[in-house]
Amino acid sequence: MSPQPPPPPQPQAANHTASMIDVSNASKSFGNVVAVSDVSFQLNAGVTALLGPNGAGKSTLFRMLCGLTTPTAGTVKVLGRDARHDTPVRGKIGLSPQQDALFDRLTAFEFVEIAAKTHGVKNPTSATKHALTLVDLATVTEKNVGSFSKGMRQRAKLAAALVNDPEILILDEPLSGLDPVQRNRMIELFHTLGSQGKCVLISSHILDEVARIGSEVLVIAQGRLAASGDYRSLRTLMEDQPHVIQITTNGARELGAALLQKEIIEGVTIEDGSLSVTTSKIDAFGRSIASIARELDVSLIEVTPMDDDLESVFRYLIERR
Amino acid sequence: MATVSPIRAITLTHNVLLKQLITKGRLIGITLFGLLPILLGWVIGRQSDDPLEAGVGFISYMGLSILIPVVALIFASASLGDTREDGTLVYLWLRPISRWSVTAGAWAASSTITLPLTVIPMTIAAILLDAGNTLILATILTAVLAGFAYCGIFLLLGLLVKNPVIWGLAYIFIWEAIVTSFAKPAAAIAVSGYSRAIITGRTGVEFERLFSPSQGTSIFMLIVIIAVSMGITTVRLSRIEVP
Amino acid sequence: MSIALGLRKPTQGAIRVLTLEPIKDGAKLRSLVSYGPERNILPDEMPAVDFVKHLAEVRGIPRKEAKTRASDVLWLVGLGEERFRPIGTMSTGQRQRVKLAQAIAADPQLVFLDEPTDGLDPLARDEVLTLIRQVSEEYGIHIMISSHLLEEVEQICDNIVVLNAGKLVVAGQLNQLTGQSTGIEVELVPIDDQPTAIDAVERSLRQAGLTVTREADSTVLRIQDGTSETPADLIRDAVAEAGARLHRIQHRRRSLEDIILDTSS
Amino acid sequence: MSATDNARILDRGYRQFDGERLGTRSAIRSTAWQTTRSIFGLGRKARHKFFPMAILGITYLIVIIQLAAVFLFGNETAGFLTTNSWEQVAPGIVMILFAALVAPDAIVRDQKNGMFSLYMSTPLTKPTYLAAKSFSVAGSILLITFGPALLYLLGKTIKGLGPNGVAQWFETFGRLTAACVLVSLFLCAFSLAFSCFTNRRAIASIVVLLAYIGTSVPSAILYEETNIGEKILLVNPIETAYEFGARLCNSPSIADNYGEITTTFITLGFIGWLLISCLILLVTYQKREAI
Repeated sequence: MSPQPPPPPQPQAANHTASMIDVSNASKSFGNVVAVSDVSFQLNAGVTALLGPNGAGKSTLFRMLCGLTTPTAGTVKVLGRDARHDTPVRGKIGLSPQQDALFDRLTAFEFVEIAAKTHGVKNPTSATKHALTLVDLATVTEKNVGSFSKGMRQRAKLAAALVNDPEILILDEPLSGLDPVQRNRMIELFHTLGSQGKCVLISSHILDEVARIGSEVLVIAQGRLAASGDYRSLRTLMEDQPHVIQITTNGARELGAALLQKEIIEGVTIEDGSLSVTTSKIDAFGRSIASIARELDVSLIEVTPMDDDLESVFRYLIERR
Repeated sequence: MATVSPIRAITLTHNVLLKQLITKGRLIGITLFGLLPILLGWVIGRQSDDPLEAGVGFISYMGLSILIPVVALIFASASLGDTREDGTLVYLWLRPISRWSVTAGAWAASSTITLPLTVIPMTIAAILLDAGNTLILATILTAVLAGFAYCGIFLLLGLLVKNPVIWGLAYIFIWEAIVTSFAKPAAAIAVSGYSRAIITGRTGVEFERLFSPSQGTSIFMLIVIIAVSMGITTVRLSRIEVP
Repeated sequence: MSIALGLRKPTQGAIRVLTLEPIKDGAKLRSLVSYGPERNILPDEMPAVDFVKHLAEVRGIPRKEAKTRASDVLWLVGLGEERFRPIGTMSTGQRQRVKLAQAIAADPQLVFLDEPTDGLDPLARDEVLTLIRQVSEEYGIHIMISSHLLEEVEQICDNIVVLNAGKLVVAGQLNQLTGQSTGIEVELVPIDDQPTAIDAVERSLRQAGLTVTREADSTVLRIQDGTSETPADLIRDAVAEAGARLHRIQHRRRSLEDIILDTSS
Repeated sequence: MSATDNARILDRGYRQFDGERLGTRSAIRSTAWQTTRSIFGLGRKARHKFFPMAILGITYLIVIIQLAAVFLFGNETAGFLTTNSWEQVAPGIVMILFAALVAPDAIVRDQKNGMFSLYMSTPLTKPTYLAAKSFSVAGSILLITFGPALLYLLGKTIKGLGPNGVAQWFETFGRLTAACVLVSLFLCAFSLAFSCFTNRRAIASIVVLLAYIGTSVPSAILYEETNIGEKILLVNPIETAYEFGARLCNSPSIADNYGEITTTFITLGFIGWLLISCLILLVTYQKREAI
């Protein structure tokens, strides 16, 4: 089941001023445990996904961005300023933290409203209503947040992060605990926010969703930045990983032999009628597969690239280390 | 981008933290705890021949040195301490509001809940002692001042250590109760020393004590203690590792 | 799950688990069934092997047998070397394996796992999912998992029950409910030397009588199924004709997500 | 001679268990043993062992020193070994302190580390779970009540100061055992009941002690100050139970004001508090979600 392709990546806002998020050589260690070491990247408007195994330093990086903790080396700038000491810029950041704790004795409305008021939002009540409808909590505004399920708490956190219409949105696993319908709605929401010129940074473990959210990724492993950019171009950069393609056809043997003979592919395995080929010349393969099949009068029922998806890119980046 | 005015920030922090502090368990427990001084006040009132002297002694030992500090400890150490422990501090910290208004809001919330739960039972006890109005007024004044001061100290304690209740109890029952009775400089920073000085000053009942400042200095020192502990809390808040 | 375990009485209707009535003979049922709790909360200071042995004993396995089974099961879930370590020192992935180990130590006929991959990163999740699949296939233990992730369910489950706000949406065998082809997707790659290749392919497919849809300047052509019996050859010839670079031909199968989105809208 | 004919590859895979499954009884035994291990910190870091072990150690140390004194320096120092046996059970305050440490460790930890919902998914039910926990807690308390008394009894018997005649000896021994078991069960129920309101161990111990102070101080004051009469003393659970033990061993009352209360009222007070504790425990756990 391949995800329907994500929208084309936002054109990088070509403003010369400092990018919305600017991290240069940031490191963070707790005692002698290095959580983040020498990470540098710049982000502008649009949606970017931050990926990495557990304990790779994602949450620490997020906390540094919001100024919740200071980097031991390097600098972290949000909208050109340091969120830890610059009071006004904290009004432009919307954070949905990873931990599950909320003000349990407040109702959903009160919880989001307090976020609106402490952000100095003009009319907090309507902003709160709007935020709660965005996250599909309009029907339970008067219920105590403490009695909410994991998914509802997650949406309450999102509403609180959105209520002040921030320019920077930092969401730590925002979709965990949500059901498929809500997840789709949230993904659309992130798209619109990204296209409205906000800088949205999302961490997630569910790669199928990340691929739908956007194709811009930052991959962190053992505290270091492993890769950044569009994950499809990352895949093409990995020449040392040949592409694996599965072909369902009625002439597996003939097609395999022809492709081998024409040196388009390096390896082939045939399993009950379906052909699995490995090739590092993906361009040549793409151009010639149809014509070769036509010559042999062999029909191509399905041609499926097996390791082009985000999960394979992620696996190659993490496991290769 | 609007930054929120300090007064508004203080009231908002106060409202949120107050709601979080009021739990059924704490309320029932502490109101029951408050009945004890009332019962003892009534007993002493009936029994003792010089109620004023016995009353001042009882109010300063039972009320000012046990009831108020313990209740203040439970609420003030939890107001910011709990938000750091469970991770909700970020919802007050990552806001365009100044740090000191968060401290002031937390201090106000702790006082709003601590004072009624301590001053009221102590005033009733003072009345039951029927040793005249001076004692009742003195009790109210000192209880309120002591309440504010203890809330300040334990608010700071909540952000300094991992389990503030244990350290707070050590402060109340070891530092204030024992150490101050033989080390003069220790008494200089113990709230109970000043609150005792104020109540004895106002009621004219004298206790032979190591350290007896005048009423004026005592009130001034309590205010200094409040200001200093809120100042350190604010610095601590801006330097803290927010979960 | 708590109703199936006999921990909560259904307000109406009846339930049978392994032919037993959960409320009436709860104790007997719960010695044949076991449970992996949702959140990752486990006794941190307890060594993993003691934790698994103790729960096996409580589920009715004699002491000596429980001791050997605990070690065997921890080896099987890949925690052989770490089995003496306290659970608190383990990663989220390892803790999920310990939960799985305690669930199968008492040789249950049925295991309930509540969100077994919650909080795991993609690699750890795949390992746990393959482990769960292995447990049900090779060890002959029926497993019921609850999950929000449809891709995960489609990856390892045979049957599904979909609930929405407490009501049943759909239930049945996965391969019957999903998999019907709902059209073919042809993805091409833009190439400089043949800029018009993709349009050419689209045109020739339309001429061949296939209904083709394509979003604005997208490189994916969606072809409705069932119009003609050999769309594959038409596609192949169109692509070869235009000299376009083929990336993917895939039958769009009706996925679990399509079912849920259809039924809930 | 082919070496391969005795070569075999053994299947190390998963083994079914087709032996006979033990019932709830073995589940209770295993849970009780596991709880006792955790109470005395076996299999856990040393700092968990400190408090319960300290109190046990001190109590037994005092007993051994006294007995050694009697054996070394002859009978004159045996004055304290009075004929009746209830006197030598550890004083009430030590017992409630020990119970306030042991009970929270047994049930409060299960709430925080997920074990409670795991236990509920086994053949154990809420009542059998609480029974298993009570066996462990009562057993530990028995260590501190029955142990010292038994040592004293043996010491007296060897020195010839014990009850004369085998029949009397067994009667004293029987009464002592019954009293210690009942008082330990009482303490177990009381401390468990007051430690199931919170999921933090330190707070639970404080609540148990406050429950003791909250009942004993007012009842003592009201007895002194007003003329309600001696029955108000029954409001104090620990001294009532302690007095009940004394009455069972028909040894002198623990204090003269308790002496004024008739045995029937003492028994009623004992049973009343026992029922209250069990009620609190069962109702709180009944409301608790299993998963």
